[in-house]
Amino acid sequence: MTRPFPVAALLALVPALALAAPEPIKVGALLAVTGPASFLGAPEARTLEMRVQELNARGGIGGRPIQLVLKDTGASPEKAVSFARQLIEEEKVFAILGPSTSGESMAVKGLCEEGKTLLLSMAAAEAIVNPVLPHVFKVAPRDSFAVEVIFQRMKKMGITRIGFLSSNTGFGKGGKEQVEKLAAQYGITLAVNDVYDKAATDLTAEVTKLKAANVQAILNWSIEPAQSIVVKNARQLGLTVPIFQSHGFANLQYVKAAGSAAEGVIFPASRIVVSGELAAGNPQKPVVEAYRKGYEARYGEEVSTFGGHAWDAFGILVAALEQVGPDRAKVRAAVENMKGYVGTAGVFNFSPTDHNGLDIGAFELCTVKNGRFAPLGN
Amino acid sequence: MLRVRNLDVSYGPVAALRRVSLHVNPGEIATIIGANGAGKSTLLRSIAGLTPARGGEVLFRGEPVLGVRTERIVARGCSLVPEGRQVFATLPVRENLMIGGSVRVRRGLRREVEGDLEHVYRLFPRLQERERQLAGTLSGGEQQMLAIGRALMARPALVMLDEPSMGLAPLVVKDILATVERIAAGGTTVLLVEQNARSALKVARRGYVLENGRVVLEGTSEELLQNRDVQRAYLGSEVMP
Amino acid sequence: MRLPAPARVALLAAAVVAVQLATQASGKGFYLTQLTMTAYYALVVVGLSLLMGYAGQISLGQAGFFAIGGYTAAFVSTVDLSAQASLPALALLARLGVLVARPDLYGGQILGVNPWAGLVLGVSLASGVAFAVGVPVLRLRGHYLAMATLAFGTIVSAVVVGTQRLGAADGISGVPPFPVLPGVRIGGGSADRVVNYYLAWGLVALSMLLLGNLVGSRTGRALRAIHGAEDAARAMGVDAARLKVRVFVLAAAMASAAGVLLTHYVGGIGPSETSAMKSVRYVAMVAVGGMGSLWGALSAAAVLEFLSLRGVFGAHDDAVFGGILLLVMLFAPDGILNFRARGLLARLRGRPAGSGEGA
Amino acid sequence: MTLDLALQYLVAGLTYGAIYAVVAIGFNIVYSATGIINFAQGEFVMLGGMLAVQLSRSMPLPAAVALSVAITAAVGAVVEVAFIRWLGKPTVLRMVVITIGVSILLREGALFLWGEGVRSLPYFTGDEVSSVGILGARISPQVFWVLGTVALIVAVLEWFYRRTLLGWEMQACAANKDAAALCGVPVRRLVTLSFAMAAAIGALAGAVVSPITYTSYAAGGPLAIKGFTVAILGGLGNSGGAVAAGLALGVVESFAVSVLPAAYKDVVTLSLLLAVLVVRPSGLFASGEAARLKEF
Repeated sequence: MTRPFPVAALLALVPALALAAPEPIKVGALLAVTGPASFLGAPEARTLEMRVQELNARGGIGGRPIQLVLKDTGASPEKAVSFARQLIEEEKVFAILGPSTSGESMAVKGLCEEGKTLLLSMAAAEAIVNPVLPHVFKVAPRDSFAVEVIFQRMKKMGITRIGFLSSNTGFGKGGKEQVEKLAAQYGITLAVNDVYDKAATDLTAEVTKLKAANVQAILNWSIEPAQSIVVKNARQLGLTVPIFQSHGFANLQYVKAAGSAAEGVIFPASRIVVSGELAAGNPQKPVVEAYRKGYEARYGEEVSTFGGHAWDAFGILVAALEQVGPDRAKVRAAVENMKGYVGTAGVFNFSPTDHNGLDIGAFELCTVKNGRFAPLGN
Repeated sequence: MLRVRNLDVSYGPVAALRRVSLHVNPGEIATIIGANGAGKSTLLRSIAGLTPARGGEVLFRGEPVLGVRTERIVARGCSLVPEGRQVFATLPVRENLMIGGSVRVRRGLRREVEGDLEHVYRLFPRLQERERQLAGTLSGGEQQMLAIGRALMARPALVMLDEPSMGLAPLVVKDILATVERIAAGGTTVLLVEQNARSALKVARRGYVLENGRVVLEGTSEELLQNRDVQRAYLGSEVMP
Repeated sequence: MRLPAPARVALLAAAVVAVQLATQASGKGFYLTQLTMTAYYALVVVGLSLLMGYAGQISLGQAGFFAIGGYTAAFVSTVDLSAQASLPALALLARLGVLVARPDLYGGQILGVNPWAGLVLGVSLASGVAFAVGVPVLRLRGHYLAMATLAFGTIVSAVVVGTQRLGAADGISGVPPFPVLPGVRIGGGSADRVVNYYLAWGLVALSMLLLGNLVGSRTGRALRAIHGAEDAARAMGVDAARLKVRVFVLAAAMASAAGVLLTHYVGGIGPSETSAMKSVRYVAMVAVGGMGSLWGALSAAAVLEFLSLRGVFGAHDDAVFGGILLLVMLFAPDGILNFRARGLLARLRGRPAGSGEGA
Repeated sequence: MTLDLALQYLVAGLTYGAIYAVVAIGFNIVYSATGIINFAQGEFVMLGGMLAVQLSRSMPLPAAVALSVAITAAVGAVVEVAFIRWLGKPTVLRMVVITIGVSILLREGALFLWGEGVRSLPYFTGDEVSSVGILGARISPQVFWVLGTVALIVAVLEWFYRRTLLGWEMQACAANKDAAALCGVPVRRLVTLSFAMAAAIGALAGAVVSPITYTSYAAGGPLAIKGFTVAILGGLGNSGGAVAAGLALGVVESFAVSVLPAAYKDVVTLSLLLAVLVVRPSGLFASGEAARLKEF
């Protein structure tokens, strides 16, 4: 059983056959392509696949192509750990992009630190980079920013009493923690604070609870179809209060699923989802437009915030590689000191104490108008 | 009507029937007697297509039926009333009988099948009284009547009865056997398998003795009743279960 | 080839050593990581094989027991009690060795529970739950038992995902290594890799030896009698109900112990370990190895789990296990090792092959 | 709790409950004819929804739903012929494992075909926000479609099993295959038919609820567990019991949300299942002569 699997043996032959070609730079990716977090991992994997192909077509980095070693973790930490060891010790990858979820990121960050391999996580949890570990970075904006953007708006609208729902996933949990932590600071009471199952198919009973509690607004935090269900059920029940959603709503698929019920829903999003509406001078505009056009033409589906994280992680790595060449220590330092990198999630300004690099400006409040995303404005 | 030649059946490595040959003539009542475990039920199940045979030949009305599926054999006119009645306990009596006629309903003869119900009820008036009752709530004797009636609903040319007297009171057994004679008198051929050898040989014209999966004797009922071996082995111990 | 159990264990030990030497010689020491994880999963599968093959009882909730062990270990070893260290009760526990101080990832100091205490607690908890669930549930047969154990596993899963203290959907990470002996610790560090490999497979070999004895003993014969015909076994004076519960508890204890150790090895645990699909995978591996063949189950687990952990099946991991399960149950219900083409041909012709199956 | 709120919870509960009941009825149909619990039943519901969505892009809605039901029925029949028919008399253990394997393959097949995204049919009447007011409660018109479809399915099945020869034959197969064959009942064909029927009913339910609940490749599993719970609560093979148990469970779950954290909803349901399995495996509603005559 120690004999390598035939496929692995064949793969091992590939570099030997291509002896003449320049040696590729190996980049690992740990993504939850299938399983409960496939909403994150699948678009991330597609984005990476697209970018690697584009980059290699343009001649790679300094003539060396990028070889992507993608592992589907199915959102299992134990698989993430097994694959992370494989990527670090066997494949000797230059960096690891991912994992998609916070739980997996927490499970592998120690390994990457020990293996001195750069990790660019695409998950939201703040604990991934706080406290800071030298080799661990993340490109998804913090949940707390999303929460604060929402609470600021609520304060402006005079809302003090809300009903909060979240799903029992890592994403829902991350939002719940921040919402609970920050609510008091903005003078907001959580009249209802309920968690529902990610596979929930009807939330009328939960929404009824909100109605009974007479809330001034609804806030929902999830990435699953359930977020469209909340909206529909609320409108069917005749609840006309404003509905706020997390940045997980920034996926046109869900707006379509909720149909006319989605009109007027308010949510924070990275500029990617409203790229068409962005002012011509906005530095992010060319980046997000390029991503959107390339992705939508290739895969026939709308871009989402999450695929954007893969775009950013890959872009940051490539930028560092191009800047200092394929040297591990130099690349790590280059990322740590990178300033003003324009990505889909915002403008990244990393520092030795901030391995996320985004500020609250990463989010803009958006709304749904005529079935499309639009900036909310003031 | 029925001809069995050199039938071999085995369960795994254990042979249940060894080169069994017998025949049943049209219109007669034939019987197979033998001890518990002699292979009687296996023989009937094999003819009915429920237990696969290893070798040999079964001809029903001159056509081979080995390997043919049970419901097709029934459709050709060969019915088996299984050991232990096996009525459909959770269905009412009338529905049980209608299921018995399903081969004919499938041929578009629904009217006639409903008419056949009357025929069965004439044969077993008790069933008509209990028409709406669930079959599982009937007494043992009534269930046997239902099982026989159900088989007759297919209007078979040959009815095989597997131990109809099992577990029934002597008076009820007498009743059932009298009905078997009436059925034969109506033109249906009967193959009766019984442990209760004396009663069986009384109603049958010819008989076979099965021992350890082989036919060891055959003859008319009178011959068998007078045979020493039969007397010693089967008639003396008649009261035993 | 029928070898006595000790000879087989010796063969296993030889294979384990040979594999390690081979990986070292070829510079592929990294295979040992997945092989070590495989060993722990194999423990779950072997325990389940005893339950399914010998006692004839299905369990679709084995991942639940694994998770009880793993989560207990993760929970108790990651709580930091240094803030409460001055409490007299905690001081006493610290003196007894139940609490130990250790450094954390960022250079701080943590007062945590000794992993040995976590192991004892996790295995006892799982065994207790298995007993409480097993006594009533093992009276059920067939579909009812399958569904009851599936329901149990799903309850564990729902509780884990619904409980913030257990990390909800993120699970628990940062679980420290488990110092088993001076200089020997269960953990994922590269320096400990060879030791961990031998420790894990040594545990497997020991289990096989003990289970081999159990199967060959009177209890083993009684178990096989239960599988054959429960009523007949009961008539022979075998206390079927008690025996079944015991095997159920034993299988649960093995699963939970594997959960504890693997959690320390991996450094964390997540809700994916509780999923129904995990339980189904364990059943699949038992099926591939052949019900009632501990060595078959071990071989199947070793091969399949290893390939899966190396990501060979990619995004089709679940589909592969589903497909394997289906193929094995359709064409070789006695396991691949017992597969006979003749039987298959006979089945395809619509005749029962050999002795066939019981109802 | 005010009347309109109570009514709101009640209607929500009845909607979930009706869906559970339909899945349970699917289990019952196959169980009745074969004694098998088809763990892939939830996947038929998923297939019905996914196929209908796919087809509705190229044909009118009613045609799409009808065709999706027909295709799923065919899939059900194929599953029986390919994976079950030729096995003879397999052990229960083997059957459980095989149907689990089938369910995994159907799910993974759907993932391969349609990806991980969620889909739904348009509302049959009105749209996402339209609702009907009854005594202060607001109810989506699709809820009436769901309840009406479930009622229709139950009524047709009741007629089928009580009044038609085919229905009686199917029950005969369930009770005793050999005896049924001896009556000339084409046992094999009826078993295949039972799978096709169960698949068709599941598919119809899957299509009708999809505007409310959405569907995705993974939608089958959770529904199967709920459906099985209901089938057991109602007594396996007892479709009337399934409806009663389904509606009851739906309503209990719905009201449970008003007092319990919603995330523990399934724990309540499954604990109930375990308790019933242990205390009264014949189901809560099984009583009377028919139940006593069955074997457990």
